[in-house]
Amino acid sequence: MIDSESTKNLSGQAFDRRDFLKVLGFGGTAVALSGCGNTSIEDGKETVVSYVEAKDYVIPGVAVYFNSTCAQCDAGCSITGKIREGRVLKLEGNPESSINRGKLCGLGQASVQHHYNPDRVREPLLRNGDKGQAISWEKAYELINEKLQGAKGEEVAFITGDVSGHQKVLLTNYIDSLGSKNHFVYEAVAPAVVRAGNLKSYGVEMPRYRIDKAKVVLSFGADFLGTWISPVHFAQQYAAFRKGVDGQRGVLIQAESKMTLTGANADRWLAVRPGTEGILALGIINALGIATGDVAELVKDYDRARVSRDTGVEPSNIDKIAAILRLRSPSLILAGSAAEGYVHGMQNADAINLLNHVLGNVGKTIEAPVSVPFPQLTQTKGNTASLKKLNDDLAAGKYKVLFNIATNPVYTAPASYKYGDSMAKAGFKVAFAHYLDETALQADLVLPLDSEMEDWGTHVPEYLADTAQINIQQPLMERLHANTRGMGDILLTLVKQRKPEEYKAFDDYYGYLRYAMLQNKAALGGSGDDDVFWNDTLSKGIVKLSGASGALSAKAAVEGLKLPQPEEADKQYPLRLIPSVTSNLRDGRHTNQPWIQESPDPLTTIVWDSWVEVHPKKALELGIVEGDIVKVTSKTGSVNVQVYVFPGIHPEAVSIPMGRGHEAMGRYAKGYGVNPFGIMDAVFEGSTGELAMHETRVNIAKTGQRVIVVKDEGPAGGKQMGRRVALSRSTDQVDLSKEV
Amino acid sequence: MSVTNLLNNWAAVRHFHPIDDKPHDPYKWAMAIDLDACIGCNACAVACYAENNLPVVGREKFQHGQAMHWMRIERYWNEDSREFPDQGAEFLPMMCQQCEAAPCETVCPVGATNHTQDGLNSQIYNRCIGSRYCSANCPYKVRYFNWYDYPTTDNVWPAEMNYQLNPDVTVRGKGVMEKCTFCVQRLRAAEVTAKGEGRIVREGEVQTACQQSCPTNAISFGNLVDPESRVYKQWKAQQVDLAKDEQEKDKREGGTDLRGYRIFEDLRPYPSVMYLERVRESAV
Amino acid sequence: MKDIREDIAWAKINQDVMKSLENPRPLYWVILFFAVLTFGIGIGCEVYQYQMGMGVANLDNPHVWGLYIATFIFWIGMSHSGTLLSAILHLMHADWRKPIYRFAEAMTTFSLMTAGLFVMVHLGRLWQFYYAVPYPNERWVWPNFQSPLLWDAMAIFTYLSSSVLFLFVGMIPDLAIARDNMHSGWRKKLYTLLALGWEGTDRQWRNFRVTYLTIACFLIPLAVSVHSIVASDFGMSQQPGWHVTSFPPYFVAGALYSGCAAIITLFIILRYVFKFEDYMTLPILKKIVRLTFAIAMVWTYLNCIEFASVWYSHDAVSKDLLIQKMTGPYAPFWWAMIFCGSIVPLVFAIKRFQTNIPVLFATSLLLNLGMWLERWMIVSPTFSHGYYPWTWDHDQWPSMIQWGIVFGSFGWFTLLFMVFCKMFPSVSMYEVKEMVYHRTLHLKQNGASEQTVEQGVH
Amino acid sequence: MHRYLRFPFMLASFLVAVACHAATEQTLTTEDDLGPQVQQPIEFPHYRHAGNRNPVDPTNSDPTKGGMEINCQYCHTYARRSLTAGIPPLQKCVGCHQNIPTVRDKPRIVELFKYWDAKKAIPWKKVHDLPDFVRFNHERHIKRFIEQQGRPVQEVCGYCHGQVKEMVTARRQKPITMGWCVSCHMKEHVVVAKGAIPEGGTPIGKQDYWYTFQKPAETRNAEGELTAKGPNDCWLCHK
Repeated sequence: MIDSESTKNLSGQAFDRRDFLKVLGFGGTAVALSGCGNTSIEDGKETVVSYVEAKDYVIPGVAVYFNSTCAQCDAGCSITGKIREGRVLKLEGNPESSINRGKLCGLGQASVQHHYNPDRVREPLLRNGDKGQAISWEKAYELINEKLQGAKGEEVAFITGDVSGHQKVLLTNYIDSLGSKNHFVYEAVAPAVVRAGNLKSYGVEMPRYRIDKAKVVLSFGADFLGTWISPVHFAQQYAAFRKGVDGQRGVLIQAESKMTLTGANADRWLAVRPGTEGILALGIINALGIATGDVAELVKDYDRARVSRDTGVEPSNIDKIAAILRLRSPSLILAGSAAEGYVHGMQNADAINLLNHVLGNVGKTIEAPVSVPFPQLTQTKGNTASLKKLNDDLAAGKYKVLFNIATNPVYTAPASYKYGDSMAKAGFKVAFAHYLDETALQADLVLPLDSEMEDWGTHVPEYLADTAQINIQQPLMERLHANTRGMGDILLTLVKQRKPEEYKAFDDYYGYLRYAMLQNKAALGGSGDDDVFWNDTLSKGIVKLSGASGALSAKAAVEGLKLPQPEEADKQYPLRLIPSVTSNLRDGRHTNQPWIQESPDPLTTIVWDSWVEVHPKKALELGIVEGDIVKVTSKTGSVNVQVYVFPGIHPEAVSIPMGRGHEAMGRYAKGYGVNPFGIMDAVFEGSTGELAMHETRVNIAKTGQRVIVVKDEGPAGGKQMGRRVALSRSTDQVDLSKEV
Repeated sequence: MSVTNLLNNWAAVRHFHPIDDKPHDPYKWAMAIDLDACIGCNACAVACYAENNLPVVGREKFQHGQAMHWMRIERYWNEDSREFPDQGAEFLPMMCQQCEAAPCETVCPVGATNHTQDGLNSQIYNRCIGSRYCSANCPYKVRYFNWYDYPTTDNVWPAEMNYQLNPDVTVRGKGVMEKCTFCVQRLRAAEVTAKGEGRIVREGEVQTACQQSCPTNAISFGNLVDPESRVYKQWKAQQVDLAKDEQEKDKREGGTDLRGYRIFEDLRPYPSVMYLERVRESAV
Repeated sequence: MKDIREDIAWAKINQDVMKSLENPRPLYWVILFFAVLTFGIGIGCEVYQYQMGMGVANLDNPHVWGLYIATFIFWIGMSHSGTLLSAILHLMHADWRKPIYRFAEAMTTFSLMTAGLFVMVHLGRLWQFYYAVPYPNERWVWPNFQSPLLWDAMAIFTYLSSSVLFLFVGMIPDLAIARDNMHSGWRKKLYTLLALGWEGTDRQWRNFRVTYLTIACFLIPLAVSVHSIVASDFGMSQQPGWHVTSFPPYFVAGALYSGCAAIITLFIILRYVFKFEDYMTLPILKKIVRLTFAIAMVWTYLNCIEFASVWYSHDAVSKDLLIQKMTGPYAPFWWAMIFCGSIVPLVFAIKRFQTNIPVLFATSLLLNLGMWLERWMIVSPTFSHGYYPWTWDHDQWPSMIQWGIVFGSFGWFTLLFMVFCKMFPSVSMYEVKEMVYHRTLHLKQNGASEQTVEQGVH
Repeated sequence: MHRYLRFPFMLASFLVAVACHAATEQTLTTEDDLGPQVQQPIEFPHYRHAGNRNPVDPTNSDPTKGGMEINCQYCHTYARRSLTAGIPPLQKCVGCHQNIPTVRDKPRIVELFKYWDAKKAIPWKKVHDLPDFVRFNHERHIKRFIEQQGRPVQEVCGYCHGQVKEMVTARRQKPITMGWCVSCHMKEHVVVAKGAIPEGGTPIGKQDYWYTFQKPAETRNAEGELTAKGPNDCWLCHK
């Protein structure tokens, strides 16, 4: 039971909210902090905290489970929170959801650490010189209202990440009520080129990929097991794919310049010269020899010798791939973000998608998406082009008021944008934030948000698996800090400032949400009593909808497909920088969660720091070894970072992971590693205007310092030294049909 | 306190040695990990941190090899000296193998680690005096010692972060050894519930945290005595016998086309975790 | 040459030895000061480690044992030579042991006490050490009698208590002398108490001889078993480099070796500090040196046996470890061990050096260093390069805390030893008198020259 | 006796005595091994609620003459459903007491309603406070002894908690040390199968099984009754 000391810590909060959410302290069996401390029976030393009133289902020592939605990334996995005595202990996947089917990735598991994070902003802060001064919410709202009075609609801008659900509705209404049209949806790591490419090739932005139906998957830099679109879902498909359609194990071939987690799981990993993925795709079409018409015309120049010369892939491998693709059908060709981070990214995507058309996969392993019957709730899709536009506008001094909602562009904008300076030109900057991150530090007003475990909400993920669904987000415990607010509640208050009449029926966002959902009860598949429907919805955590499937265009988009020849290496900056997205850190918004920091990078096993991956051949050439601190210089800037000699990267490329190198944010993030955005050149993809992240060229110079790389791997460096530890064998030596 | 108690204590130590005539009854918890399904994503490792109150030791201590990850994902490279690792990497989730004849058990001076009747290798924190002999004798090096008093160390569980601690699992102070428990708190809860209902724990009723989070279902866990369980079926299909130090299938001429194996089987710890070899396509 | 001058009067023996209880050379105080200083540092380190946790020793997860265990074995080993000199040579009637066995026996006792400290220092939760003690308790649990560590604890405790008893019993006649010669004061009272009413009657001498002999006989197998059990801490485990059948004899040989080396060191120091030139003579030193040389060769031989058995065992992991010891990060220490343990003792083969005090002093220190390194090289490389390649550790260099406690243990030992030598007669008076007595008896009976006497004696 | 032999003789006698003492099974349930009297925020009179009714006049509820024989589980309702017994919510006290106007002005009840009006939980002190690393499972013991064996509630609870029905505020009467727990777990208990749930279990495969280390064949006592020991597994309570 809780000791009196801990009660004191908790007593700052009133214990009067809904029963199950109430923090009972460490009731039930003790959280034996220093479980070896109290070793004798000590009657009367500890205080038992009991309930005043308790619901029947609340039993001390027995966990209650509530369903909600994970907000760590945009995949929209449903979660089940384990709650004991009013505290969230652990998140598990919600089996109801067809996206994650009861599973949850490490990042999702770590979101409890976001919720309990000691570095969360706890009070509304108003800039007072260099310091933040705690103010009341009333004052904050007043201040916003006041500042908005002095600004015209077009002088107000909003920057948000992906938004969906009823929060999006409220946000849109608020922006409309201000007469502003400046809503910038920004995601630093977003599959924007993928969407554009898909739209061109298949007629839809986000089809459903059926890895589980494919017999061969050829992926051009799509890290679908780690970071790409909906990794937990794809990992499950991958498991089925490996088990195989009618007993034949699926074959995964990955072509990319830097090995991703997916690449590490491939049967054949091909190191492709950066930017030549499209050429390889056309080369494979050529080798397949089944294309006709204008496609055949297009690929006729891409013979094996030329493709091999351009891409660095051996001709025999091209033949093998063509052979297996011809033999085993259906297959699935994926064009991932890594293939598209170039000026000619769209061309690469087109060439790769063309392969799907040639192989006849469209309609078989690429299926039409299900659509959600409520277009107003669907996700607004973030991209990087929006930040460029916002930055230009800010630099031109167009905005008097800037709302920054839970994004961190000061950290994720390429250094050449000088986003911080641009932002300073906005008259009044409001940041809605969880942490005092780089962007919040530059704001004039910082408003602390609830964590996703304290807040209500609805989400509609962009990638929907089997059926359309709306994910419910509900509080799993009472608000940890008295003065944080949910984004929905804030928006409701703000929109009430503008349209008091329309929204006066709603006391809070919960009321609004419940009303809005019940309004559409029939469309949401509900019937009968409102309360029954609502409780049922909450207990399931998702609403499944019967959304119609769209249609795919069967015709390949060949027009205008022209791939540039790979460039000669730059003399001054001979190497390509690949800022890699890792499954733990992504764009760095979760860096302050210690499990994430301490969870080793799957491929290098490095923790708590950044590194630059260099191929052993290149390392030998440059005379550098693991642990050397090198200066990585681009046209834009330079960083000093430790070297990890890594075989899974093309010798002409080096790679620095994103997500570390924070200058603010909190104790677990600040000062660990470097930020590759800081040296990224501002080069853009030709047709979408997206930031071409792989176009930065760098050189490497030794600084003479050397450190011990902090990693889980021992000095044997991933070798088994003849011990039989991790074994593998090839398919001809194994009979998988006997397996259970 | 009696001499009979002493003798009982003594005799019970190797009570459940697999080559003994006492079968595991009614439970023998065991695992099977399919390396072909494992993608090395680390979800299991994080789930383990969440479930078992593992401390985050921070950069400095990690550098000194004092990390406390009960579940570690190892990444091995093919050792032929090709330019690129063109067959990918090999991931191996490694945790306590819950050996039947565990080298750690016999050497502990105070009997803080011993075998349970359901085939687990138990670690009793409050009995441990920290001689670390168990870790010294563990061939897998999966035992983790509390080098510092993590509950009182800065930024391990600062205020509020400690709300997340699982009340069913003791938070370990300095100087005790710890290791993967197969989520014994979940097993015991399920066993007790089943006992109250006069039945045994059903397949799927209890999951370890790592198994639960694994997106590819690479980890299966269950009762090896129960013919209904997936683990039983897998071990059976792979012809891996818990009580053997060399499997019949491996003695066969020309090898086997089954891929089940146990690590360091020949050292005779009789581990309870069977791995299934990773498979690579021969056509490419 | 004679072991000891035989014209020394019995009274002079009493006088000389009693003088060592009063006024040693100033070096004594210097040594004592440094001993207290190092011990203090060690205590400081231990307190810090106790507060913070074992992590401050910079041990890590595969590498859970470090210098503490190595130094523990070193001190256990050191204790063996005392038993060798006092018990084994006693049974073999080697008279030359008589002037020096007392301090050797004291060395046994104190090094065991030091070793015992390391058992404590090493424990993660030393405040719970009593869990390892088999006694009826309210928890109804016993320690694990299968654990070599428990055998270890019991063996050391038995050996320590027996050694203390042996030291004490052998000292009774001398304590009586001290009692009779000491000016009044607390020390006189102490000696009176400890002398147990010794009057030197025939009956007392007879009982004394029988008791002493009995304990000596008991102690010899005990000494051998203690280090065999320490060896089984390693031999009974399953790790490469440890799981070696020849470990018990190897450890015992190493123990005698390091003990003899330590005796040479302490011999030279005591001889100077307490002005024992007449008793701790060069001929005796020569005999110890020759004995040490013989043991060194036995140790070298056993070392070679170990390498050979690893090499021909077809155990790839152990072989790998051996190669790693020779070439890996531990190579400098490993080769230093071979140099100090097998090459340096060759100096002893040169007759000229067998009585050269500065050379012997330096050499004995090197031998001790070698033997300490040997223990380290047994403990550490197995952790750094064991079965499981993933966990081979990067960076296991003992921290200052670990070094501090190791050095502190030397301070603690020196402190105990030096205090003992000043408190109690460190040369056995009654036995030296026997030596002199035998010889004078000869002289009287034969009336012969020195030359013939010596021939007669030998 | 020779004076030199006196000490060894005494030592030997002592050791023999210790060994004999250790060799006999001891019940550690001495009645006088009471814990400290713990000061509670409200002096809850257990004897009033759980004590036996006045045998002479069962309807007489005079506090000095007996209690109301309320089942322990009426208030301590969590014990049969959870590891922890828990403390009943304040609601439970008030639920009855708001309908008992006769005692409404008694100081303890006034105090109780003060907490209720303030919606504040009563800071009860823990009496049977095991070390933090011990997890005693109430549910399992209640299932076995009350539900399966049909023993009286007060006997079962009282085995560890003592005669609470005679106490005002609870006070520890049993040592509840580990040896005390183990002494019971090592006994051969006769297995009684009562109620709907059999104590044994269902066979898996073709193998009969029993709860404990022993096979059923080995666990018959002299009278031929089935007996079983409690589990002897450290990980049941320490994990």
